[in-house]
Amino acid sequence: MELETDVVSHASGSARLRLANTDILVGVKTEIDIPKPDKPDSGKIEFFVDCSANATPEFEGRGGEQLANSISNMMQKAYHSAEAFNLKQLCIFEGKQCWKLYIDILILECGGNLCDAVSLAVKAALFNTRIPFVKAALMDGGNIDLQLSDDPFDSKLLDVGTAPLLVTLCKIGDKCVVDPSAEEENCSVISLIVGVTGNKRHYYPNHTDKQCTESKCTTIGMNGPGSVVSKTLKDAIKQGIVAAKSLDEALGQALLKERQQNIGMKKHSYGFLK
Amino acid sequence: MRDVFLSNCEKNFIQKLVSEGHRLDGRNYNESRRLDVTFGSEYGSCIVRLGETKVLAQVSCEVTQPKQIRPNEGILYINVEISPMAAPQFEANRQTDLTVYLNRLLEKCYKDSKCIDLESLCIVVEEKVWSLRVDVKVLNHGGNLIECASIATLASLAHFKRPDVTRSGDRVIIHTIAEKDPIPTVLYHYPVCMTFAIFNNEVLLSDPSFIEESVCTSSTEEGINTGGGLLVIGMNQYKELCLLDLNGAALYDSNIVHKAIISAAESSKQIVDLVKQRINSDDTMRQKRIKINFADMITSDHLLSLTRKDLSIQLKKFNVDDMTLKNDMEHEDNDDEPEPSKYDGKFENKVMTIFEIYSLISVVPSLPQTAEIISNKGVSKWIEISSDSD
Amino acid sequence: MAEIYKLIHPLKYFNDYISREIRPDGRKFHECRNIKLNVNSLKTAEASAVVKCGNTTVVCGIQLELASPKAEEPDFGYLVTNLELPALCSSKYRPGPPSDHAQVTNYLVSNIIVNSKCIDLKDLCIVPDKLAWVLYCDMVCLDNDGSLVDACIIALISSLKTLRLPTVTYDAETEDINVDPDIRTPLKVYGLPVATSFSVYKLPERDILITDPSIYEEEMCGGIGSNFIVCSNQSLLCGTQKFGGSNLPPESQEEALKISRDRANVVEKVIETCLANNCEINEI
Amino acid sequence: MPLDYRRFNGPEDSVSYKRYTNKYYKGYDELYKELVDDKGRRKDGRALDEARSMCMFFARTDLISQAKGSAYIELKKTKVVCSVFDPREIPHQNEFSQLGQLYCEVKFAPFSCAQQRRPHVDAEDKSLSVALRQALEPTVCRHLFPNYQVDVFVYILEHDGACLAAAINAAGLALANASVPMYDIITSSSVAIIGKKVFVDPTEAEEHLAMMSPETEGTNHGIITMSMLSELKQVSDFVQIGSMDIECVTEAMDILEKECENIVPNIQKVLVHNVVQSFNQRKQLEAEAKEREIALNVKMEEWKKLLNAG
Amino acid sequence: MGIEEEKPKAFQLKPMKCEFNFLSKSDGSAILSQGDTVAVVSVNGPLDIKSTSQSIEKSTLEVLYCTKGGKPSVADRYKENVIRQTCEAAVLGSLYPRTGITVTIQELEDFGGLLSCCLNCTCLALLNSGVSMRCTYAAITCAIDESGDIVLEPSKQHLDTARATMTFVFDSREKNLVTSVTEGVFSEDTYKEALARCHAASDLVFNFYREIIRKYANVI
Repeated sequence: MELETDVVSHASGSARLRLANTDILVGVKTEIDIPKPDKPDSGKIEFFVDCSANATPEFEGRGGEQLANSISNMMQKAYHSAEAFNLKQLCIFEGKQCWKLYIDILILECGGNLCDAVSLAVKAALFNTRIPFVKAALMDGGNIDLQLSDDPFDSKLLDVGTAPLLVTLCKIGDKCVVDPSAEEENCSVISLIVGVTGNKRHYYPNHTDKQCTESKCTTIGMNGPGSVVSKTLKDAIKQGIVAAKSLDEALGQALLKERQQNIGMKKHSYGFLK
Repeated sequence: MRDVFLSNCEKNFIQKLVSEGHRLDGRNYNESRRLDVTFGSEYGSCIVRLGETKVLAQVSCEVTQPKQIRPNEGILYINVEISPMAAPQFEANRQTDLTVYLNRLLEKCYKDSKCIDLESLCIVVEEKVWSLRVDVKVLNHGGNLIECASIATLASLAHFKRPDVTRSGDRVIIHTIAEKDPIPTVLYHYPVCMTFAIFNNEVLLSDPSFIEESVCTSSTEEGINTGGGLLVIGMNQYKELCLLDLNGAALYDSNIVHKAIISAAESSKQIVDLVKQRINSDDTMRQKRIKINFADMITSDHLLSLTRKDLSIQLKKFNVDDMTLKNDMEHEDNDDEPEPSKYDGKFENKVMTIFEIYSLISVVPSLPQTAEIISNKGVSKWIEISSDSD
Repeated sequence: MAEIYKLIHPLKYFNDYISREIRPDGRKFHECRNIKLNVNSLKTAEASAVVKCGNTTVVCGIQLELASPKAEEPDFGYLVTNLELPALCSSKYRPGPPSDHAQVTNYLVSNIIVNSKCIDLKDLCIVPDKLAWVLYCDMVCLDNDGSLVDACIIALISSLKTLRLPTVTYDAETEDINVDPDIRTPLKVYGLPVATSFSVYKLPERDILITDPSIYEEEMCGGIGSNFIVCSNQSLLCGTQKFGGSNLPPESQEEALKISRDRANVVEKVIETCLANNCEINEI
Repeated sequence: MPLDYRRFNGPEDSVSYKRYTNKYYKGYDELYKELVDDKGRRKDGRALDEARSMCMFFARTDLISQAKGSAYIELKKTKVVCSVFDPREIPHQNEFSQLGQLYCEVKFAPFSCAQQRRPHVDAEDKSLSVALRQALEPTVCRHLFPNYQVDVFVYILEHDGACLAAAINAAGLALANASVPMYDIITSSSVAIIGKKVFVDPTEAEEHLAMMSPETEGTNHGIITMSMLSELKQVSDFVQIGSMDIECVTEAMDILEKECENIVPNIQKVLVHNVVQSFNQRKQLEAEAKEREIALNVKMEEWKKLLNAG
Repeated sequence: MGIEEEKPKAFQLKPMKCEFNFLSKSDGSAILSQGDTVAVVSVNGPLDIKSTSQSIEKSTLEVLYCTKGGKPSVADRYKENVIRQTCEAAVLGSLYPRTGITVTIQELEDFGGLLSCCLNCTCLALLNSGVSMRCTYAAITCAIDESGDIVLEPSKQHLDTARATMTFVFDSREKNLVTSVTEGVFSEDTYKEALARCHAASDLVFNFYREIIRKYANVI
C-alpha cells in the first residue's frame, strides 16, 4: 500500500492511495454554509465519488454511476454518527454558519476492494485537511460578516482519530476473505462491508483520553446477490473489526511519519501519477 | 439528432462547382443572401431571414437577485433552441452539439464582448436587477445559422425596451408600458457573427448555404480531407474583432483569415446599418401608431415555391442552334458571348421543347436484333456550368 | 378463454359486449362504479383523503407551509396541486420524471379547481405582502383504472374540505411568526365541483356514450386521454373538456350533461356523508 | 436546485409552519423522556421488545388491479403499497443476461413525512431501493426468467418508522401474489438502539433519536434492519447505521432473527387467504358461466320454437 | 384574402391570412394569422423514429409546442396534448405504420384565440404536407363576457375581463365536436348556445380552407 498526502495544492486536504492495483485520489474542499435547522451546532459533510472511465472499461458512459452512488452512500452512512466523526468541530457560529466539507473521491484505477481503499484515502485526506481560522465575526443585523485569516498556515487541523474505516469481507466457500482482489470479488456471491471507528491513539500520540479505545461499528451493509447464515455474519463482523483495528494502526503510523517528514524537510514529491 | 447523409455525387459536384468559380445559387464568392429583419408587435421580438434561413428571437425580462460576484450588474441569458421545425433531422427536446455550439458562440459574441451595459440593468445593488433572457428559435435551417441567429439576437436586443422602474423607499414599482414609456437597452457596440466557408484551403465563400456548409466540412468519398472548413468572425460596426472561431479541417494561413476579416468588416457595417435602419423605421411606425405584427410577413412569396426553379446555374451557352450542330462545335466556347441574365426572364433558353429533345436522340442498331437509343454523345461529357449572376 | 380472447382481439372482444348493450364489467352504459371515500387516514398530512372509484384509487394529502406572497399579488396565498402517477399504478408508466400524460392530467385537475373558484386564494393570505399559506396538495394515483380525473377531484375536494388551518400570529415589528397548531379554523370551500368522464364509442349506426369508463374502455374508445369530461359545480359548469378521439354529436352531449348533473348529486352526497362521519369521530 | 418544469411549483422560500410552533426544537433529553414512560412502556403502549407486527399488523394483497401482484402493509401508522409487474425485456441492454433482474424502486409520497418531501428521487429513496433489491435478490428464482426483469415498485404513503422493513415485507407478499417463483418467504424487521435500550420495530420518533448522536461519548446508538429467509435461515440483507459495539450488534441480531420469524405466520395467513379467495372466485365464475349457458340454451330453444312457428 | 363577403348577415370572423410552404426544410408548413394572432406550423413525416416509440398499428404523432420565450411549463404540455389529440383524430395514421409524424408549432403573436389559431394552422400545415387525413377540422374560440353575452373570436381585452372562454373544434364531415377546452364558470344554457354559434362559425373557417387550397392548387 502506498500513501501520499497533500497532493492537490488547491484543495484544503488531499490524499492519494494505491492499494495493489486500486488507485484513488481524494480531495477535500471547504465551504461556508448555513447549518440545518434541527442541528444548529453541527457542520456538514458530503461525499462525491467519481468513477473515471480510465479505471475500468465498465465505467464508460453511465456504467460507474451505480457503484459510485453505493460507495458514497456507504461513506455517508459510516460518517453519520458523532462517534465516528464529530461534526461539531465544523461549527463556526451556532445556528448561523458552519463549514461544509465536500469530499471528492476520484477512482483512477480499479483493482478490487474499492470501499476499503476509499475509506483509507478519505481518512488520510481529512487528517491533513486544514480549515482556516475565523479571525472575526461582525454582526450586522441578522447577517454575519466573517473575516477569515489570509495566511494559509494560520489554520487548524481536524480531529479525525475516530473516523471510520470500511472493511470488505468476501465470502468464498465457507471462509471470509479480507481485502479481496478483483478476482476474489468476482468469485464471491456475497460480501459484507463493515465500517469500524478508528482509535485516536494511533493518530495523536500524546492523546491521553483513555475512554474511547474500543472500536465500534458505524455501518454494516451487504452486497451481492447471495445470502448468509447469521452465524457466519456474526463471525464475519468480528473478523472485520479485527482487521480494521490493524489497518487503522498502520494508517496512523504512516500518516504520522509522513507529517514528520514534511515538517523536517522539504517534501519529497513522488510525482502526481506515478 | 438523426444523421444527414450527403451523397458523393453532391459533394463532388459542389466541390467542382466552387473550384470553377461558381455557387449553386448563382452568387459571387463574397455575396450574401438577401437579409430581412421583421419585428413583431412586442418590443424585442423579431424574425430575421437570411435567404431561406429563418430565426425568431424574443427578449424577455424579469427582476431577479444579482450574482454574488457582480452585485451591481444585470444578467444576460441566451438560450438557443433548434426544434424539428428547423429541419427534420432535429429531434424535439434534445440538445444537439449544434445547439450547444451556437449557444456558446452567441454568448461569446454578446456577453463576453460586453456590448450591453449590464450596470444600467441594476435596480437595487445586491438585491434586484433585471435579467434579460434572449430566446433564439430556429424556424428554418437553410445554412449559416450562426450569422442569422446573431443578427436576430442583436436586432431583438437593440429593439427591446424594458419597463420603467421607480423606487419608493424599500419598494420597487414596475410600471406597465401604458403607465410609463419603456426604456431601451444600452448597447455600446453592435457585434455580429459572420460565417465563411473555406474550400480547398483557399476559396472563401461568405454566407454559405446549407449544402455548402455540409460539403466544406466533410471529406471526400475516399476519406481524404478536402481542406475545407468554417470560419466564424464576430465583428462590430467599428470593424473591431470580437470573436474568431475556426472549424473543420482547413489549414488556415494568415492570409485567408485576413482576407475574411476584411470582407467581414465590410459586411458587418452593412448588416448593422440595416438593423439600425429597420429599428428606426419601426420606431417611427410605432410613434405613428401603426400596428406592427408578424402577420405582415405573410405574403404570397412562397406561392410558387414548388414550381420555381431554385437553382440559378444553367448549362453554359445553351442554345438551340448550337445543340443542333455537330458535337465538335459544342465545346468551342466563346466566353465573351453575354450570358442570359436571370432578370430578363428569358426562360425559353433553358427549356427544351420535346421536339428539340427528340432531335438530339438517335436510334441506332447496335447488336443484332437490338436497337439502342443514343442521345447525342457530345452532351454526356462534363457539362460546363455557368452562373447567371456573373 | 375469455381472457385470452380479450388479449388477442381486444377490439372485437369489446365490440361483442357493446353490441349486446352491456359493458365488459357487467355495467350498463350509464352506470357508474362504486365510490369509496375515506378522510383523514394519514396522520403526517394536515388533511387527507383516499378515494376508490371502482378500482381507480387516488390518495390526496395536503401539507401546509408558510411563505411571503408574490410581489404582484400581495394578498393572495398559494394553492399548489400536483398529481403523481407513479410507476406502480399501471404498467403503462415508467419510473422517472412525469410523463406528458401525467402533466396533462395534472393540469386538467388543477385547472378544474382553479376554474370552479372553490378556494378563494385571498383566504389563504395571513398578512398582505408578508405572509401567506402555501397549500401543497399532492395527489397520488395508486391504481389507474380509468376516469382518473373524476377520482382526483373527489379526493382533492374532500381533503380540502377537511383541512383546518392553525392560527398564526405575526408581529409586524419584529417579523416574528408564531403558530399555534391547537387552535384551528376550517378552510372555506365554496361549492363542490364534481367531474364525470365519458367515452364515446362509435358503432357504424350510432354513437354510444359510456359513463365512468375503465382504462380498458378508454383505450378502446379513441385512446387514453380522449375522454369527454364534464365538470359541474352546483348547477354551473366549470369545465367541459374533450381532446380528440371519436367526435361527439350534439344529442350525446345533451345526454352527458344530464348524466353528469345526476352524478354530481350522488357524489356530493357521498362526500357529505363521509365528512359528517368524520366530524362525529372528531367530536368523540 | 433547478425548477421542475414538469410540475407545478410553489414559492421557493416556503417553510413548514411547524418551524414556528413552540414545540419545534427539542433537546435530546427532552425527546428521550417522551419515548418511554416510567413503567418502561413506549408512547404507544408497547413494551420495548414488542413489535407492531404482533397486534397491529394489517396486510392484504390484490390491491392494485393494473398490476400483476400487489400488496399493502400497515404497521399502525406506517403504510406501504407495493406492486409487481409482468416480466419484461431488460431495456437498454446489449448482452444476454443469464439471470433475470429485479428492478426495485422505493418512493416516498410527498406527504408521507412531517416535512414536505419534494417529489424528486432523493438519496434516501435511492439507498432504500438498493437495500430492497439486495434483500429480494436471494429469494427470487432469477434463473427462471433470463434476460427479463421484474419491476417491483414500493410507495410509502405514510412513514412512521421501520419503512425499509415494511417495504421488504410488502414486496415479498406482492412477489408471491404475482406468482413470481421464490425460494422462501422473506420477512424483515428492524430495531433502534439508544444506549442500553433496544426498541423493536421503532416508530419515527424513536428512529430519529437513535440517529442523533448522544451527548455522552461511547453510548451505543443506531438502527439495524435485517431481512431473513426464515425457512432456510439465511440473512439476505443486513443494514446497520450509527455506532455500536460488537456485543450490541450480535445481541440485536438475535432479537431480529426472532422477530423475523414472528412475522412469518402473518404473511402465511395472508397468502393462504389469497389462495382460498381466488379458488372461491373461480368457483363462483364457473357457476355463473354455467348459469348463463343454461339461460342461453333456454333462449335458444325459445327461438327455435319461434322459428319453427314462423 | 379574407372571407368577409361570404356570410355577412351572421357574423364575421377576423381576417385570416395564410401562406403555405413558408419553411423550405419542412415537408409541409403554414403560417396563419387570424386577426393579430399569428402562428407558424411545420409538419415533417412520415419519417423514421426510434423503435421504442414506434407503433405497429399507426403512425406516432409527435407534437411540439414552442412558446415565444421563457421557460417550458405544464400549461404548454397541456396545449400540446390538445393539439396532438385533435390531430390524431384527423390524420389517417394507420396508413403509415411504424413511422412518426412530427408537428412543430411556434407561436408568434398572441392577441387572443391563440389556441384556435394554432389548431387551424396545424390543420393547414397537415394539408400542405400531403399526409392523408380522415377529415379537416376547424377551431373557434369564444368568450363569455361580464354580462353573459357570447363574443366570438375575442380580443385580448375581452379575454382579460371574460367570465369564461371556450374553444371548440369541429370536424368537416359530420360537423361534430372533436375537441372542447373551456376555462371559467358558465351555465349549461350558455354552453349550448356558445357551442351552436361556434358550430355555425366553423363553416367560415372551412370555406377559408377551401379558398386557400384552391389558390395553391391552381399554381401547382
